[in-house]
Amino acid sequence: MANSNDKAKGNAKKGISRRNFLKGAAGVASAFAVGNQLGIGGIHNLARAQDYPALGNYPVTGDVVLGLNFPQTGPYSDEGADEFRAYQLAIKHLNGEGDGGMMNTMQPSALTGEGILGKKVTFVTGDTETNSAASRDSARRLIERDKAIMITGGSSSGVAIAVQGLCQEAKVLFMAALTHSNDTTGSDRKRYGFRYFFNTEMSGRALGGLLANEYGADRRAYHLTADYTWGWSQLRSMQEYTEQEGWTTENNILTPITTKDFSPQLTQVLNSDADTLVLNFYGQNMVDSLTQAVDFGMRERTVNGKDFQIVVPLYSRLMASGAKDNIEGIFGTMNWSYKLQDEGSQAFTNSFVEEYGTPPSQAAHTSYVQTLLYADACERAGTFYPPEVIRALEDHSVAGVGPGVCDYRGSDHQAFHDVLVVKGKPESARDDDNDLLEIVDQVDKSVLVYEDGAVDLPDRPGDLGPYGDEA
Amino acid sequence: MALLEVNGLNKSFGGLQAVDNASLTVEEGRTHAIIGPNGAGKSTFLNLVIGNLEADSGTVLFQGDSLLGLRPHQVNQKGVVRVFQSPQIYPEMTLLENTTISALAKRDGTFVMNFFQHPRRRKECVATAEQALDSVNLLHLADEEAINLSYGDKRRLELAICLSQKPKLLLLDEPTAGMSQQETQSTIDLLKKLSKDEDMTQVVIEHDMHVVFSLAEHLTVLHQGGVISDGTPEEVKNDPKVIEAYLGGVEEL
Amino acid sequence: MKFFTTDSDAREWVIMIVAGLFFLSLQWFLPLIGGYADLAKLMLVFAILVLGFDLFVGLTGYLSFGHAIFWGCGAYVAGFILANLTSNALVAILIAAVIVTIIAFLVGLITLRRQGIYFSILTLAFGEMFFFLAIAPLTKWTNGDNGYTGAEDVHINIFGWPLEHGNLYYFLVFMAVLCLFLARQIRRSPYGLMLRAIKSNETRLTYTGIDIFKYKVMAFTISGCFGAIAGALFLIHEKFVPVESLRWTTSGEVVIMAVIGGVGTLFGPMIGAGIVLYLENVLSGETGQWLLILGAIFMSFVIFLPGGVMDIPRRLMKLGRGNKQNGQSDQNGQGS
Amino acid sequence: MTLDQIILQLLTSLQLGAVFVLVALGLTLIFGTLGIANFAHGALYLIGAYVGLVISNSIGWPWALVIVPAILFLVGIIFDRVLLQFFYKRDVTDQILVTFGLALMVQETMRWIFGGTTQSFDVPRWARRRINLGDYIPGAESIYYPPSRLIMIGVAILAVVALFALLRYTKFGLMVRAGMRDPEMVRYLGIDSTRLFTIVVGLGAMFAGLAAVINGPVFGIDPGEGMLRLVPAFLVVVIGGMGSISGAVVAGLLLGFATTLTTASPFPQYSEVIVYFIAVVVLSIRPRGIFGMKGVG
Repeated sequence: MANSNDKAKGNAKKGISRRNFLKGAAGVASAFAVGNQLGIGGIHNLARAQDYPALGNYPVTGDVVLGLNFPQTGPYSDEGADEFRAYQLAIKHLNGEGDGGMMNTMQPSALTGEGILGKKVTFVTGDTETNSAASRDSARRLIERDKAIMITGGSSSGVAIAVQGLCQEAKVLFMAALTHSNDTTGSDRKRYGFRYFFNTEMSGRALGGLLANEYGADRRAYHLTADYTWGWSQLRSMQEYTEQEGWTTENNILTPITTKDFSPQLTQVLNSDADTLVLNFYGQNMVDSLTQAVDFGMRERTVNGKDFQIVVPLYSRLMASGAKDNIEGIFGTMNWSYKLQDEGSQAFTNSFVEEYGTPPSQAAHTSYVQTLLYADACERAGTFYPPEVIRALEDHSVAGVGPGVCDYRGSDHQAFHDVLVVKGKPESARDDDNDLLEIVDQVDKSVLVYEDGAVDLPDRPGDLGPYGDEA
Repeated sequence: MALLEVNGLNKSFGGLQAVDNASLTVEEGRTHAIIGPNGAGKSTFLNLVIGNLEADSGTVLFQGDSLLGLRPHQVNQKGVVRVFQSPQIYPEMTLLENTTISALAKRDGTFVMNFFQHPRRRKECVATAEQALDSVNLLHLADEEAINLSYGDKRRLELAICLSQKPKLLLLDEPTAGMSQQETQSTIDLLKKLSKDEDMTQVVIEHDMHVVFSLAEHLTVLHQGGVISDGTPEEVKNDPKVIEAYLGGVEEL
Repeated sequence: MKFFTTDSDAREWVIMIVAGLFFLSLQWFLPLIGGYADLAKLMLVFAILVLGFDLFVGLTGYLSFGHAIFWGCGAYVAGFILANLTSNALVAILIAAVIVTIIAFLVGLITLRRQGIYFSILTLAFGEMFFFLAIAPLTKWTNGDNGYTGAEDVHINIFGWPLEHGNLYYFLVFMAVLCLFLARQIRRSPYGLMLRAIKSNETRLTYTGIDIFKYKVMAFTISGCFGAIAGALFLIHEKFVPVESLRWTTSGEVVIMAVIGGVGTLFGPMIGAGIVLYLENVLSGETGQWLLILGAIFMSFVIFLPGGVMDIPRRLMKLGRGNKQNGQSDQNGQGS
Repeated sequence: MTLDQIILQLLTSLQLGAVFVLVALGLTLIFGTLGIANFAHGALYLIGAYVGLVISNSIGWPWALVIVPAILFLVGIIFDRVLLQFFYKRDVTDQILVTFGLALMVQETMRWIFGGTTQSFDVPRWARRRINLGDYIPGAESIYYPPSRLIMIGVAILAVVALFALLRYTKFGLMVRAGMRDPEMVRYLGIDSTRLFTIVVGLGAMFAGLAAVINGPVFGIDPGEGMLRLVPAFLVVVIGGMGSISGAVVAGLLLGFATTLTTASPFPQYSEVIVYFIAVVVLSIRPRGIFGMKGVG
């Protein structure tokens, strides 16, 4: 573990020093190139016979710069570090180094292993600090100063939505990494934003039936919900899909996301007739609430003759490891796991383990896939011109990046693919530090697809906005 | 005519009766000294008059209006201006600014939102401020920062700050404390001059008997919060109660 | 104080022109040192906020830890106006200023009853109250943790003149100069003189017949108005309001900016805003420890150079002249 | 409501109050004696928590409970000698700024060393064993309550009692109380005020460390925790009346109960706001706080 960390740090340093070099060069170049947009770069592009006008950071002169905007400090910095590993791996593979990973399994694929459209891929990094203001500032810097043609990363919906809006305005593509809120491809969807990760609606659909099977159809659920849009939508879908199976909702408590001590909320649960607790929390909120719920003896509780149960709609490795052995036997959903046996997942996992000595998280997987999908779209479009790349991504289906086929829906930019229902492993049954969850079910895509617009906030229907090349 | 009339003033802190049924009358144009040993209640008395402390009972009339219940800035606006024992000036500002503030306060009242007029253009206020500086012989330093002044000059500056308000009644808390012999004498001369030229009423609280007898036309002696003697300097000097209170302290004079 | 003695409008105009040119040059200057043009816009917006902060804190000496309230509320209100009422930026700024000024007045009425430490803590508490209101109970309007995105698609303009890119930059320069002009006018007015007197010696001023409470509340309110204008401009620039705008971190950032620039100098804090934002946006790309570096810089200023950046020329001159400065009321730091 | 439910509500309120009070104790002690609003109190808490983390995860949490307050006492003394003493006579604003700056630096240093993610304490098995209070309380049936939280309440009570005893029955306490009432008096009494102040800062830091070790097993620790704890602690101190120990206790309990009741109300999302709301209301009515003495500030 320590070993791999060092390795990652070494890589990070390499990345930064390269960027410093780039920056110096860019600084000099821009000093001379002010007002010279149609100079050398323009001629170069004319030579390539592409007649698209300049838009955002198009045309690309020199190397292709990807803007990696992930949390380097703050509570999600571990997830950010894993994303960063995946991005570096993806860029390596795109440039034809390493074993190629998923580039060998992706179907169809226009990737060549010679960068993107024959240009070498490089990157610059920014720190989101898991703070929407900071993430916008750093994205702006990646776009304006470092001329990134695409921005990717993030580990929360707040950041994704904030950066996505900025990217729409700047006409630079945003390939979101970890964001689970419906809003990212719902009310706040953007033409320039794409999400591979699943969302609360899909979590609800995946969990509902299974919970009824496992725990029976006559449960009384008490919900604790993070009081922001992600929490609300998670609550809504959990309520809808468990009630569909016959559960009743005892009560719900909205909890400010700044809460650390959940004892007042848990006291309410203990003082109620509920026999199931649903924790609609993300990140540290989930770790705290679950740990404290277990401390309050909820696992040993019986209500009306039923064993008390806890459900965590969304799992991530960070959350699972933070909550330690308290996750034992608790159901939740995940977008992907390194234990998946399909060809694409295996190719990626092997190549990641080879590089870093530790299996990738779902955050790493999403980051990797998003980078490859963007590169592939550019190749298929034959240009970096953003509107064309967007059109290439919209309604595109691809296999071999995970289980089954993944469809990028054109009308809301949400990717649909199989997702997983997982269960926390007891400490004794774990193989190693990363082996926290076992896959219970791989839920088929067909169950998860919802009607476009069904998850938008009632008073705020989503609108993708313009491509940017409209007359 | 009586400018300030205090009647039956009381103030206690916990069990301690700091001011005990004190009364005095200050005639217009006169220099009136309040003396008494340490802890006699002089400062408390002053604080009650000026509105810094709330009296338990009694009346304080200034030109026939009650001062009790008014806050310090309101008392000041009536024309009762206090000079502190340790000099209260605006150290980071120039001398002229120091005195101009008072002149403006006198002219504009407790609160004015005047954003767009350079103070310099308030010519009459600046004139008053300069005049006040001149009267304490500090005009030549008008553009200096007050923090750079000597202790004696700081006290004189404070006096100038008060004078630029054209006070009706000047309350001086030990105006010469901490001063050199020479500075003390010039302050005495200055106060005398103000009293004579401007016919300014002054109430002086003082320890230094030399100062008291140089300045005062009327004396009130406080002891344990109460007035034990009141009259001209000569009368007070010979009052046995005073001698007793000071344990012979006066005789040394 | 030079300003007192040299009552020259011409000099004010020269300063305004120089400041304006300086602000204008940021867009060319910043890219040369690793920044980018849009960073200049952010600097101008923050400069106005910190200017407002300094107008209160620098003049009265009361340390406010709640200026995020005005900034955040200004941004939210401007957002609501632009999303629902009009796309005219001036109207949004005006309404935001009016509403936030009222908020500032009410907050001032309560917090300014106490002095020193109490005031700082009370403003901190008020700020956190607004933050926690925005992040949970008022999520319906503020969009909580996701940040306010309602005005994203609005084509903001001033009577049809689109307020984007270059136009926005020139408008921000204009606003920054205007605010600086107003702030300097206020400082050298009789009113400003009273505020400086509050900082210098509250007791004396009280016994000079001034109701200092009213002056303080008024100054706080004006300061809030500046903050609201800055907040509204932030929204116009970003078309987004992060909920952290209301948090103490923002208030703390403002304090740091002002201290580094030089509290009480009005122009200094504007420079301080630029310095901090430069570190935050450029240094953060180089090292994850940029906040530690910022903290160290801030501490050094507090301990060794309380006059801030604006005090450096004076200190250098003092060094140059040896210790001969006694009696010279050289006030490069405090006065200009 | 059944007896079980009422007891659980009470315990939860008490425990929330205990967290508020423990952090506020050191703050109000330093304020009362030195007149300094120590914005670095959260930083002291942070140092205590991380030292506690290292000790808990190597030799065990009970050791941390003993060692951390001792270490923090030393940290407090160093903090006072190296930095704070030079600001005794400085302007209030400077005191706030320098402690605020220190808070920022400590927070970032901790982030540098330990990373930004939340770290959890290893807690001994007995502290995690779930116990049924129903077995001990007559009339109650089953109240499962985490021992770690019982310890919070217990330690908070002990700390308050100990501090009261120290202030009331020792010579040192007499001097501190004299200093709280009137800083001038200390000088008149011929007490070496510098040494007194240094020890008080050490004590304040000690309480911060104690709070951190007690909170650690339940909340874990991340670099943002310091400031997160500081702001409500300040509220407790000002609501109670600056420098008043009993005020802090009353205010802490008030906020604890308010939070619990709000969570049980139809408006649970106000559970964090309520604390600030109470502060504003109390201070609007009584600017000096509940137990505030006239003449202080």
